[in-house]
Amino acid sequence: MAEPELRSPLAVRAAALAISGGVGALLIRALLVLPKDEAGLAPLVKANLDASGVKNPVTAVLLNFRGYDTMLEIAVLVLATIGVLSLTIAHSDKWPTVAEHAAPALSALARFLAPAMVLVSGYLLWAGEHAPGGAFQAGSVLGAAGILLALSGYARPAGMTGFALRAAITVGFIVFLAAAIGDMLIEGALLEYPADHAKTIMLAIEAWLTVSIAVILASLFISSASPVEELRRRIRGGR
Amino acid sequence: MPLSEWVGAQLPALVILVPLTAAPVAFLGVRLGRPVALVSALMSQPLAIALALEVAREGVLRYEIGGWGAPLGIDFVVDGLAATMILVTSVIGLLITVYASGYFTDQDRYRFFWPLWLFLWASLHALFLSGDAFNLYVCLELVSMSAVALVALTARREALVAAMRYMLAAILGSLFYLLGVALLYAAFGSLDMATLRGAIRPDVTGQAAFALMTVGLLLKTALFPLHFWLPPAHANAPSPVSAALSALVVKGSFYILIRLWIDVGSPSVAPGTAHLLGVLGSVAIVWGSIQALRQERLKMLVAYSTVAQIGYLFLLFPLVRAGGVAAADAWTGGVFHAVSHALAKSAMFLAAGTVLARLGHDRIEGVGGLSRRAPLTAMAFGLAGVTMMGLPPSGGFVAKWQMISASVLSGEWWWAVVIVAGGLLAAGYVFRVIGRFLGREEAGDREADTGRSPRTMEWTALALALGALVLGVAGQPLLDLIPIGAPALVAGIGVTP
Amino acid sequence: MIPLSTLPAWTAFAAALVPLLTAAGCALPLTRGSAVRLAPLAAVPALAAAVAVPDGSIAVPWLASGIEVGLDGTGRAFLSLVAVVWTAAGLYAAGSPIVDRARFFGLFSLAMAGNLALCCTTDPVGFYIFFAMMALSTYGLVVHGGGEAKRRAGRVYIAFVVAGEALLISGLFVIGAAALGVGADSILGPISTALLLVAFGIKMGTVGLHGWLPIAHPVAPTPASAVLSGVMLKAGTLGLIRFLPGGQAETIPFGTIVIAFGLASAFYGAAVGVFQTVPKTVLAYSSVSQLGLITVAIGTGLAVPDLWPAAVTAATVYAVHHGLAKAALFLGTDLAARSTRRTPVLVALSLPALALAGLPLASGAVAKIVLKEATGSAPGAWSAALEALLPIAAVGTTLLMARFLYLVAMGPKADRKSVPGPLAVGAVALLLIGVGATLWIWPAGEVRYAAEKSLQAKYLWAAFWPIGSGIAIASAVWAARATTSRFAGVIPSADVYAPVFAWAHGRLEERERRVATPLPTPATPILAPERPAAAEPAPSEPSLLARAGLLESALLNWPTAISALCVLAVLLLLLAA
Amino acid sequence: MTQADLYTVAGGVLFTIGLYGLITRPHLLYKVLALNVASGGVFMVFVGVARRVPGPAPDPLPHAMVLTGIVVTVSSTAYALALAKRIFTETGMATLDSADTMEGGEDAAE
Amino acid sequence: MSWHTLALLVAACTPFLTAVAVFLLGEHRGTLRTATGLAGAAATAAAAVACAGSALISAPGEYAEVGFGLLEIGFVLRSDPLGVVFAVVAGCLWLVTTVYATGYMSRSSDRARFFGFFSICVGSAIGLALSANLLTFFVFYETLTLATYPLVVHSGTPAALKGGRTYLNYALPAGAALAVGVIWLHMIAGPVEFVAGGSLPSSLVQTHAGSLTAIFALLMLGLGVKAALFPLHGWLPAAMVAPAPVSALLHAVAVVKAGVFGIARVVLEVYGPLGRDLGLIPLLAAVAAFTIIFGSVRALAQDDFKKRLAYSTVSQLSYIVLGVAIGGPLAAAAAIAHLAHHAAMKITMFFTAGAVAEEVKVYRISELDGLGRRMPLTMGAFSLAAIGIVGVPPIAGFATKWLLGMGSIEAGQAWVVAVLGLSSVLNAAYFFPIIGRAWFRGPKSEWASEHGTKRVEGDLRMVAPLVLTALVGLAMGVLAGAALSPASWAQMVAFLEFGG
Repeated sequence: MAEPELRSPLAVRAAALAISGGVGALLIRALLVLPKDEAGLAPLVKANLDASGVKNPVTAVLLNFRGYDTMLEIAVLVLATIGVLSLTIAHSDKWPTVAEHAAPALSALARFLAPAMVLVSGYLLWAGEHAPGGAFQAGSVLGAAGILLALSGYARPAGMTGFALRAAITVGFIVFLAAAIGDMLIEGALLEYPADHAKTIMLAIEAWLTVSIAVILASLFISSASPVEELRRRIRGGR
Repeated sequence: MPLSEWVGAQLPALVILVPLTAAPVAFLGVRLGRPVALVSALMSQPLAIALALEVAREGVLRYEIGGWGAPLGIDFVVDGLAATMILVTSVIGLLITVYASGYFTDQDRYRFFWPLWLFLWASLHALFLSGDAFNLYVCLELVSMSAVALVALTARREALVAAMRYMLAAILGSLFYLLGVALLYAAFGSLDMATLRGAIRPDVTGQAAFALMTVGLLLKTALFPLHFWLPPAHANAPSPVSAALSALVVKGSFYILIRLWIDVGSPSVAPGTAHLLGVLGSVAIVWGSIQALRQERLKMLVAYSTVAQIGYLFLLFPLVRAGGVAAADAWTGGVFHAVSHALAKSAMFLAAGTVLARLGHDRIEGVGGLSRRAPLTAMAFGLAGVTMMGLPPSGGFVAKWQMISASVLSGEWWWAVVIVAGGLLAAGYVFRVIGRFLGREEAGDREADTGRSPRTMEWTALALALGALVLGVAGQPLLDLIPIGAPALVAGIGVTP
Repeated sequence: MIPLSTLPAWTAFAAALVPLLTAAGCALPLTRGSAVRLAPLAAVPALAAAVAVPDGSIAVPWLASGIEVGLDGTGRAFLSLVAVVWTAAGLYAAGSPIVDRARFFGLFSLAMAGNLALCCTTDPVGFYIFFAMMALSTYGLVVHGGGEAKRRAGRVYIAFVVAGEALLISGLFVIGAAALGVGADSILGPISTALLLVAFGIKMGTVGLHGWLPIAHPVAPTPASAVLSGVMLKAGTLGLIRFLPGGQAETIPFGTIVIAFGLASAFYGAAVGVFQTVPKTVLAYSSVSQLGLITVAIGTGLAVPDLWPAAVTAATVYAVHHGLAKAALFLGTDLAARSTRRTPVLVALSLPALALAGLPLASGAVAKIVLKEATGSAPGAWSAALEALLPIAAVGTTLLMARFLYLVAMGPKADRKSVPGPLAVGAVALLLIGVGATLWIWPAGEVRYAAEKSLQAKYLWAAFWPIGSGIAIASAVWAARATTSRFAGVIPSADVYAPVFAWAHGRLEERERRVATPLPTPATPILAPERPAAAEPAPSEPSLLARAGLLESALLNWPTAISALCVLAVLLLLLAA
Repeated sequence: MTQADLYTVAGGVLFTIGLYGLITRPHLLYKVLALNVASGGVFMVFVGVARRVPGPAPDPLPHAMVLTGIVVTVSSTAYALALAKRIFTETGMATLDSADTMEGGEDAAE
Repeated sequence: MSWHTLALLVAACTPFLTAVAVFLLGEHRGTLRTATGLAGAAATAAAAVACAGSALISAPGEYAEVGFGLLEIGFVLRSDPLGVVFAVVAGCLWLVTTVYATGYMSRSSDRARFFGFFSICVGSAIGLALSANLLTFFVFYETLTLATYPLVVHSGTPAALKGGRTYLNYALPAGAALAVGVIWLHMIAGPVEFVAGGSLPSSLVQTHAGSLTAIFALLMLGLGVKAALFPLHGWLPAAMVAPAPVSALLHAVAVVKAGVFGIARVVLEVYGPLGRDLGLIPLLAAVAAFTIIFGSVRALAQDDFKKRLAYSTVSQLSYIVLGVAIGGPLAAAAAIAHLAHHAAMKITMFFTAGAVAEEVKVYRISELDGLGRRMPLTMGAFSLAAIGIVGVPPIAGFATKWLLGMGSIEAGQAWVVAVLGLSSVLNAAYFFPIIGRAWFRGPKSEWASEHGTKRVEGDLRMVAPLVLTALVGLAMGVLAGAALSPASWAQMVAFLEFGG
């Protein structure tokens, strides 16, 4: 089997350098003359921060002022997951094996680390209200825990291809959507949180998003993975 | 609050939410995909019509998401253009949905089609309604992501590689766009298009922002010479997907482009660019048509036809610069072209899909005499071809009428020459196929025919083609809708060229 | 004495159209038998109308492009002549062994209707309609029976007819337009006159335009030849009388030319005719010659506008005389050929033959006097010239007739099976009576005056000496027949036209042969199969499309594509700056 | 040159590097990575933009946008990698030349 | 809705509805389909006649109209006296042709497709006849272009496809030229209505002389292809691969007449006196005159029956163009009358060609010998029509020629008379040999040995229509002067065009 060339011929590289360099030069030239005194929307965010229900301005923007962006962003994530699943398990209906055997040292480590990661994740979720953090960060850590368990052979996701998986993937998005629609019914506009319950609603959304993001990230990894043993064999055997 | 009034007030949100809610539901329930999609499609229809009527009655609508209002929050902006695009998307979407429900024989294997398709639909609606430059980026990503996933759905190797090509191009295009958004925000401090319209200045940053966003969107719109990803992707996708891609998806990025150029940035930003785009559009018309002429596969031919037809859209840019009536004509003509092309092109791809379903291949050589066996499909292809050629009675003709008017009025008659030549070239490739359809069956053609063409497939293609024709004689309501809320530049009154 | 009734003007026209009924009858299977039997008598109503319907005309605006029908003196004379000759020919045909009778009598009736009706119309459109109807249906009569010779003759005939019709309609446009009060242009008037002269000249066989006459007459079935020569040629005369702007000063320049052509025809016809070897060809040339004399009369009327009425009378009278006599001669030719006892026929035929030469007591003498009355006032030297030349023309006529009678007498022995019946004999007899009697009972004053005059000694002598001289010369030629017979046939039957016709026939027949090469018929032919053309040039190009394809695959190449993107980005950034 | 400029210029450079890699590297994995580098560049520009506001606190809006952008990039990267993997499984190669996309023809309707 | 507008709607819409019904009924429900086709054609013919009645009793400027807005111009139908001439001709002959085609196509495949597109073609012809403005006209004009294609290539053979391609190669660029001309004209003059006597304001001559000339050239280029003006005529002989009913109704009446009718509309009712002021008309007249002669000369050289007829059509169409271009009321009347006259005669001839091809498989003139005895009605009808075209009275062609000749003198263009004369001679030269062969020669072709010379006409459904049209052609000539005859009607129209 012919491996593809990893690099292009010199002429191509030279030409690519020239033209991408051209783009870069012009780009940098524009970046260097950015207006210095443009305050942007920061003052506006600051002025409305209290009304948003959270103290962290970034979270306020993400979940309240521009919550719609975030809702669509989650849609992208769900969508990518569906796409990946359509390329992987849709045609075989079962997960690939990540690790055939539980590696003793690794699974011990995983057993130790995983609860800690769950804890960290919970903290990140909570901290997002007033400091950097939030659902994505929390979900990433949680998802990493899942991947670790899979790589160590401790947990096998083989059975989880059905409704439970799909529900876990979409639950965050669905909650978000439900909140958005609920707001429409109650307050009259999409994602217009009732002033008193804004924080609660956002926290609820974030919590469910954390679950979904974790499951999504883990399944994105696992669904395309090759068995660890095979990789190991290939590395030993060289190319 | 009575329901009807509530619905009236929430229309912009509802047209997005219906498919957006349907998408995860279709994903959750394995067998729910098809019924949910059909229900969603049928609901989108009245909503889109109501929205268009609302715009026709009330003028431009703004909807403040989260109650914040731009520029802090994100607004939906529904003007004539947006309402038109929503209307077209919902009509074509409905027919594609019906078609797809007959097209995928192995519903289980292609069960992910439905959520992906509903996401695509929702994201198109979101894109057309968005009034925020960054939100448009997210919408673009949603559109691209779902489109790519749909292209790769069959997991045939050609489809996979085409999807990869498409994916890389789409991400790159989005990055260029996003870079432009960053500069825009840095320079003018807002992401809301209406606010930006007031703040825009033709300084270095502003112009660089426009240039970068334009490049990204050109790549996503596949304007010559950036069309490299389009023919393989559109031709190797399942046919309902091809139809959606060619009819709607490329229009999405084009839509942002004209919003940016004509709505936000007046042509005082980078005047030379307008002519460059016009020239590239002209080349696309000729080049795409020539390539279509030499294709051996039906879907490839149709895909190259898209490359050509996209070129027409870009003649809009130089033509609106003339101002006055010419600009108004160019604006409505360009948009009308997008609309009628959407209808006709989806009809063509759906017809090609029926051919594929029957014959198991789409080699033009092998479709001899198909008009005997699948007359509705041949008819659909032919009628759609009328719009491609820009002949009356078809929406394509009305669009060309407006664009030629604009070019004559503005004194830049050479665009008219291109438009006319493009129509003739289109006739070349359309009749190449029709001639085969009407011609003799080669030995074995009949045997290869499985005869499988459900009525849902044949009639939906025909309905779309007929829709494109109806636009040609009864398109006036749409012609009246399109300019509502159009920028003063093209409103046609009181502006001197 | 005339009119005998107060019938409206259109009745004559309606009567003239009666043969259309028999024509239609011959076409329809059910009525075919009776129509064939009735066709010979179809002209009788018209004859009755000629006698009974008073002068006058009426517009029929709904018919064709609006026509006018009715009778005047001239029309009545021609209508009578036409009706009599057609009846005689019809009766003769009924008594002749003609093949395919339904078709023959159908076409015969159609031509008859045209010929009769054109006498009853007084406007250009009406005249043209029936003139064309007559001329075109006669084609069918000329070629009736089929065969190569007839086809060739028919071809010549139709070519002259078509050319004549085209010229005629062109001339008539001007007249029609003038009637509407438009285009009364000074230049168009003379052009129109010239066109009419040429168009009718073709019909009348004026020298130079006469090529079809000696070709078509001999091949046609005899009754058809009789009407052709007897009355159809006279349609040209009637046309000239009707549509030339007679009596107006503008015609003067045409006068002498027409007289000259008339005279030339008179002599040329005689001179060429005597060399012919077929009796009917001789008669055809005689017609050329005789109609030349009528042309002289017309020319005189043109040259001296005041004389126009007299010229018209002369032309009319002469036309009647010649029509009856010539028809009798044609029918007689056939009668003689079919008769087992030829002498009585020859004797009978010598009456019209000599009548043509101006024999006293017969129509010819009267006609010639009327003619002389008119030509006597010809302008300048023409008067004297005509005075001298007309008797010489009569000598020529006599010679021609002698030649004719000689050829008839020498003709091949008759076939017993086709002995003429009473109908045929009666038809000839009818015409002979006409030749003898018509001009004596002619009601018009001038004719009666001339008829009386013809019995004066001076005129008897003037009539006799050319005949006598002619007979003498003929006798001399006969006496020296050992020498002179070598000259028979040295001039071919179409004289100067012969090589032209031969060439044209050759070309056409050659083309026909080429075209008719049979080709295989394809399985589902819609069009005839293509003639095998030269092989298509083999496609030798890496075609433009293929080259476009190569370029496109370069564009689709990833590094190229992204580079193009970068270049575009650079361009846009630079354009923006 | 301020600190903000340093970020933005570095972002520009990263974007350029990504562009270069995208052109020159045939392997799909590299192409996806190149795009990741380029998006990193874009995010750097955002971060630089966020820093330019007067006062100690950066503008939260670009930060929020970067976060959204990251999620989007993660999504598309994940999908692109899955696609590349699948291409490799189907063709044994992971380049854009793995199949002739202009030919082919069957699709889901068989 | 008054009966005036109702008639207008029925006339324009019925063919399209018929087409839809025929397509839907499909290949296998033959009887019902035929009945539908006949009913549609009959309704259309009746409605067209009703439109004519409406035009007759309406005062000028108050003709019935129906339409809706489109592109600030409107999609408007109107029954004016000029338009109804063509509408009635197309509508009535469609009915006849439908009967004929039922016979002709009885053994053919793809009949639903055939009759469907046929109906669309007729509908387009009637629609463009009744169009009230240039936009509407153009819409129908192009519809006609497109709907004709499937009929030209109907048999699907390579030869048919080639013919179809040739057709498109001419028709589509022509459509493009027409489109540009129409749009450009609208830019200059606003919505262009058809108004008797011309709708362009004379002030335009001063301001836009150059543009108007260029537009006129574009319009003539566009219309000239269908009108088969030299050198744009090449498609017509090539299109003879189509089945006979198509050649008969479309390539002798509907399609080609659409071109000449358009020229008439443009010259008489758009440009009006401007055409003369700008010096455009004489050039058009010259081209038409040349085409008349050229077509005839080319016809002489054809042995293929239908191709000879096609070249004859090329020649005859230019009579109409010439009549329009002469620029006088009588000549214009001739042109308008010839729309109907030529239609009746030429359709007969194409019917004959088709009947002969179907019955005895004869496609060449050199194989026609003696056919008069075998198919006397058919060949009789043909002969009547042929001598009519030649201009022999009292058949319809003569009525045209007479008006045209006088009209040319009236307009001071007497040179046209020479063209007419020469053309008549040439017409005779290519038609008379056909008559001569059919009636005055003995049979020599294969059919004679197969069937003998026994009289066996073809299918009655084919013979009856062609006899009928031949008689109509005769009647049009014999009764040309009668009220409501095409010639009289045409004079009435011309009277309106030239304001008395």
